[in-house]
Amino acid sequence: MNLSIILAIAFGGALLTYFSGKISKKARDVLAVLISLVIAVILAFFYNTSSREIFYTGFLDFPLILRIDTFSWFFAFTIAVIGSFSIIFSLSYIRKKGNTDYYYTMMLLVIASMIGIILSGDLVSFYIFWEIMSWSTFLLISYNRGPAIAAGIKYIIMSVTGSVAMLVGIISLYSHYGTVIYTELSGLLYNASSGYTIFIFVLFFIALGIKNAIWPLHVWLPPAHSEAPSPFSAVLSGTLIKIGTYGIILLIYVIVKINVFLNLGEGIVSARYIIAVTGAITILIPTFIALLQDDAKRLLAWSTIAQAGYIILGIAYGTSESVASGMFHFFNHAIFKALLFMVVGAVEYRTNGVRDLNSLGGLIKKMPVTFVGGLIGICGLIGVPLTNGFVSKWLIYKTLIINNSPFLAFAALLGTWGTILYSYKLLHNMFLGQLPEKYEKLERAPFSMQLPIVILSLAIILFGILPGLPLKVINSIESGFGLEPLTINIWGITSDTGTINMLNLFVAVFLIGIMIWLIFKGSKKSAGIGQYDNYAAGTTVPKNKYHYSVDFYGPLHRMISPYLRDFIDDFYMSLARSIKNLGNGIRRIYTGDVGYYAIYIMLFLALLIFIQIKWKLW
Amino acid sequence: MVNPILLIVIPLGLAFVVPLFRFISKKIEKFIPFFALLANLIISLTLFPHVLEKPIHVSIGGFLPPLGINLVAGPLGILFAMLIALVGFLVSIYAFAYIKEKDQEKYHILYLLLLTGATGVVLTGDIFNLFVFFEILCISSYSLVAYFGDKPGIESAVKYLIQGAVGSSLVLIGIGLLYGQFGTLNMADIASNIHSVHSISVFIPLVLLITGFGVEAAIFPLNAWLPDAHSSAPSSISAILSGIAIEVGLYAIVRVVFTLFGASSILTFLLFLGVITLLIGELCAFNQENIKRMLAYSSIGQIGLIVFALSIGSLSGINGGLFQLVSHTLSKALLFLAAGYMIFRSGSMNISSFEGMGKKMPYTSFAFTIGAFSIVGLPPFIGFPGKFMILKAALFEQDILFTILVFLILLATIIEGAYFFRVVQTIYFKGEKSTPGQEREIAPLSVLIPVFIFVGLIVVIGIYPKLITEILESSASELLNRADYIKNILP
Amino acid sequence: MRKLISLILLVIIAGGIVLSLKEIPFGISKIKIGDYYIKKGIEETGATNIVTSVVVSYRGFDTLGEITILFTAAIGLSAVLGTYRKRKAGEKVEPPSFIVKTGCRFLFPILLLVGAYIFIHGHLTPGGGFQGGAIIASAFLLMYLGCEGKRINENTSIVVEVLGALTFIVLGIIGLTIGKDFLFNFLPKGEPNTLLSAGIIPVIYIAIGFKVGSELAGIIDHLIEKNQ
Amino acid sequence: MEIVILILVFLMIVSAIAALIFKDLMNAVIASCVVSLIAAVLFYFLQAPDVAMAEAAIGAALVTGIFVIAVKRTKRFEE
Repeated sequence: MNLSIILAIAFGGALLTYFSGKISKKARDVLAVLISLVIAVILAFFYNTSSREIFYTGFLDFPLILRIDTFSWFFAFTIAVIGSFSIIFSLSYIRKKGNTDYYYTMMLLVIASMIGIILSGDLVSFYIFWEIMSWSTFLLISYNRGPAIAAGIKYIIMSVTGSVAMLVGIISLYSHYGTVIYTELSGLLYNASSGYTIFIFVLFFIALGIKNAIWPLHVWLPPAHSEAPSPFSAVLSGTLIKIGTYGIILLIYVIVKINVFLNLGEGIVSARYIIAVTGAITILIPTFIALLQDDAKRLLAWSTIAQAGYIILGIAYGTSESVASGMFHFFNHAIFKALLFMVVGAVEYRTNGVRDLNSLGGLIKKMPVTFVGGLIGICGLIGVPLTNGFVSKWLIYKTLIINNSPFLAFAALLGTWGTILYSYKLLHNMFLGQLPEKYEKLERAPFSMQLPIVILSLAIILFGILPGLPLKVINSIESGFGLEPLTINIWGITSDTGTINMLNLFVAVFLIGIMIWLIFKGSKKSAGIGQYDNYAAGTTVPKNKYHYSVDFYGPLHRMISPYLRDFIDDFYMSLARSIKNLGNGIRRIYTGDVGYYAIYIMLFLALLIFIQIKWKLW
Repeated sequence: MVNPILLIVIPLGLAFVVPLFRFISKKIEKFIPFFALLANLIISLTLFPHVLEKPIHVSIGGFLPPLGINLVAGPLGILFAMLIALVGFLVSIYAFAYIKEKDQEKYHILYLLLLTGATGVVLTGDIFNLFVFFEILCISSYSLVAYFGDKPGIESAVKYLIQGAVGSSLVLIGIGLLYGQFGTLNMADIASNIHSVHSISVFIPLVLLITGFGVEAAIFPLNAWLPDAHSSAPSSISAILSGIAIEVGLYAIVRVVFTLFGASSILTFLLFLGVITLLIGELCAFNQENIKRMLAYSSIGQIGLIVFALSIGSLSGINGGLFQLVSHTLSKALLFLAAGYMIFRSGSMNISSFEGMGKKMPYTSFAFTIGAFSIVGLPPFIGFPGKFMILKAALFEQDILFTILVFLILLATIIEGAYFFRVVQTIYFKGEKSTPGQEREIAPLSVLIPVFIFVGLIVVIGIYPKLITEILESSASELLNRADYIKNILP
Repeated sequence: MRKLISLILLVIIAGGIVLSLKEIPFGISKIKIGDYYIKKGIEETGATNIVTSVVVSYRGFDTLGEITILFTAAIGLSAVLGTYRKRKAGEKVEPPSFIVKTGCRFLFPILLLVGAYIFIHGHLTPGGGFQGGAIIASAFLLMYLGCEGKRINENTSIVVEVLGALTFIVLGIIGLTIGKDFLFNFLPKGEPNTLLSAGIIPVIYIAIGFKVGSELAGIIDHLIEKNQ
Repeated sequence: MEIVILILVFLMIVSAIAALIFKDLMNAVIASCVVSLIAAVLFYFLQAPDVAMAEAAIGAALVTGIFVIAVKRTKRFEE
């Protein structure tokens, strides 16, 4: 089967969806789901194959190439699956809003372009799909209007900034080596001066780092993720920013090659450490900013940045275990972050757009399935054993500790503590505690929302107990990169420095669970308290006067918040303002007085003549 | 084979005939530009394959050059002629519904004359003849800017006229000096006698011509007329001015610098000038609230980019510059046309008055968005290959200077993106979600057809740039191979 | 300050132009195309007035362009004035004095005649269509000054204008259709120094004379009759 | 002959400057008319009768006439 057929289906399907929406709404919904599923299914068939084809020769003199190998399959398949779940989730979510045709088209376009990026075999087609992804995302982020407009403009400006930097990098590579095809480029940088390699690195990292929201380039992400429609936030957080991750892996391990990368600089100032430390900072700062958020989606957005930090840290660290952890964490994060955004989206849907954690609460009885999804999601996010997040985090801690990087390890652990705090806040403030009166009539989430939530929750458990499934794929990717593969089995990893076997763990946890259950069963029953039982301090508080969720972690909040303002964001905003002022200043050249204009013309001419007579410059 | 002179004579003759139609029917006159430009489009398309093989030379009145005047229909000339005919043709369809003022007849005459002048400039092989056609172009655009007869229109037309007249007189002095020195007006003949521009007596005419044509080409600091003129002209004319007129000015400069003088030494200067023009244009557009002024400033920026690309002086640089020129012509014409109809509906040129247009005028808004994305240089639209080729040409110089200039260009691109995306957001996402009574008002067909042909071209060439790269390459080599140009005309 | 700057700039520019002019030999027949015209002009075109042979024949295409410029200017002026016509109420024009009136009436036909003479004899004597047309237009200017209330018929002037231009173009196209170049002088050249010589040159010049005359008169008409 | 031309050139420059200086625009128009007339004469002396004729007809007559109309319709005195 041809790779270009996938793209044809993806892009053609996006357009077709728009026009079918003009005919029948039902047909459009079915078509959108079908297309996204078909892409995922076709991609599944490409498992463990590798092929390469020229799909288009019309663009200037570049033959545009598509290729698939395990590396790109892994990313493409994850993206396609998360994408189709998001579309299923959208079915009821988006029904209340307008412009549904537009929404589905853009959603499919984003997915199509992401798959295009992953499948590209050369940098030019990579760039083309990258830009299509950028603008289609832009058009979707602002879909909700209001604050989403500022979010969209911030996103697209940063995105364009990144992509132009990358374009320079691509063309510079082309002008040096005469090719943009990965396979031909790979290893060519071996002979390049380290200055040039760093130049290329910086250019690409601006683009990839912006997309991946690495710490000083992250500012677009919190508003964009929180203001976008929730199913799209799932795509954004789960997959779109991972395109940046993909690009970084591609750059380091496919184009530059691992040995060149590891030799770039020495010790603390090596590229490897700089990127890893940036990753660590990206874990730390956003984690604690996430703690301060009162908006559920904004909290998740900051959490996304922090988790992306883990991935970068793992990838840049450059040992086979750390890379495996980075890629595995990418996979896990795609699952649980998409899940969490869907959970928040379901709540938002039923409460008519409430995302404020201070005013929600107690929804556990009203939306039980959603609650369970949220619980499993945060377990994965924290890295509780038996969830997939545990394995990837275990790998990264282990690597950092045995390789003598205490600071990085400390950052990673501290990040996890912060993660526990904010994810508990998220779950508690939405589902636990008292139920506000206005939500008493709340219904369960519709089936089309519950279905992806359930499937993704199961996936978290599945890959938590059987980590060998994705690790097998990751292993074959790593051997493709020239890294030493891990020894794995279906239950986990075995190595000299530490073995992880989920089967044992599973049994242990199971037994402990039974013991706890038995203890609870055997001991005296504690009193169950209803959701409205607000008896405290000797008196009953009126139902709506006191809400436990408000000002959660208040003291901590007041303690750390002064240090955690987003200074970077302020910096960018002042940059934008000064450009604006500069523009206004420059516009004063055009005074409106035609006399001056004539003088400009004369000045130009006289200057040229004067210079030539005086210095004979030309 | 068709004689390329028809490209000039047909629209010119028809322009003269238009006043006679008042004795027959007032309804016919608006179709005259349509047919004239259709004919031009067909002729230039039939000439196109011939020209790729060998440039066509036509002498007028039976006098061989350098005695008489000759036309040179090389790839570059036909490329421009095609572009002029195409854009002119589409805009003339747009004008069916757009121009409703009482003196329609005069609009159509002036419109035809403007395009005739532009075609003449790009086809002629005689420097004075070039000046004559340039004047036709300029004078008709002065009066078209003031066509609505409102105060800002008249004011900006007068400013345009003054600056244009200064420029034209400089050109005339330059031509006079050239004639005095070389005793001929034929470009090939002059070119064969100019050996270097180091001598001040050759340099002075060169800078006079660059400055003079630079006024029309809107190079900084000669471009002060442009924001006023482009914003107060009727939108169809803004499209032509932005899409054709300044490009023709640029053609004149390029022709003079490359073919006539072979002045590669001045290219470095033009390189910097281009980047400065680009930055100033984009910075001025950044915080602009008036949509047409914004588009006008953006045209300045684009011209700067084209000047930069052409001044790289390599084959791929000129190639990229010409591609960007085509892309700018199509995209900016589309933007002005789409914006024009939205202005017509909302009654204001303020960007904030476009709120909710995405619902009210879905097709026009869509077209505007495509144009904006194309100008910013996003794939798969025509702006992307253009920008790509320019960057490629600049970085292939492998020079630290070019790398720095490239970063400045990209900075300008980001600024450009910022303000265009802002407008796109305003169109689609700002304002009340949907207020009752907001009916969809779809623009008339005569507006939608040209707008969507532009959209189609932008997408098709954006996806398949090879459609035009062949003629661009031979145009670029025509510019660089000065000796061939001379040899072809003066065997 | 502004004046000073302008002055300095102009001095520099003028200096540059002077430097360039120094290289140009005046009065020496180094102008090679000019030499050729003088030597071969009469033979090739049949027009005794070399200037005319250059203007209408060698560089006839420029002339076509120039009348187009004039046409453009006239149309543009009328388009702008046509829409921007503010009526000033109560503006009174003083009636011309008797002397002016008589003088104008006396001069009007003479000027018409002179103009016509000049453009008809354009290929023989100095002058031609442009000059003749301008003189005719100044005759109309006198008419406006001297004879109150009289004005040219707009439609007539337009028809004359259009026909003049069309004659030029049609003559050009005839040259093209008989297999030669545009504006080819296809009529017999005749005996130099006679009225009926030089092929299409006098025809074109007469057409130009009419066109220029009516056009300039139209411009004057537009300017004067603003308050209609 | 030479002397005559020199005087004419001098007169021409004087009237050109006068045209710039005059505050009464009608006078300035007349002065510029004089410039054109002298130019026409000079062209004639330089053996360019065609140009002389054009200059006389257009520069001296028509342009002056149009300027007079323009001045009458706007303000007569420069501020």
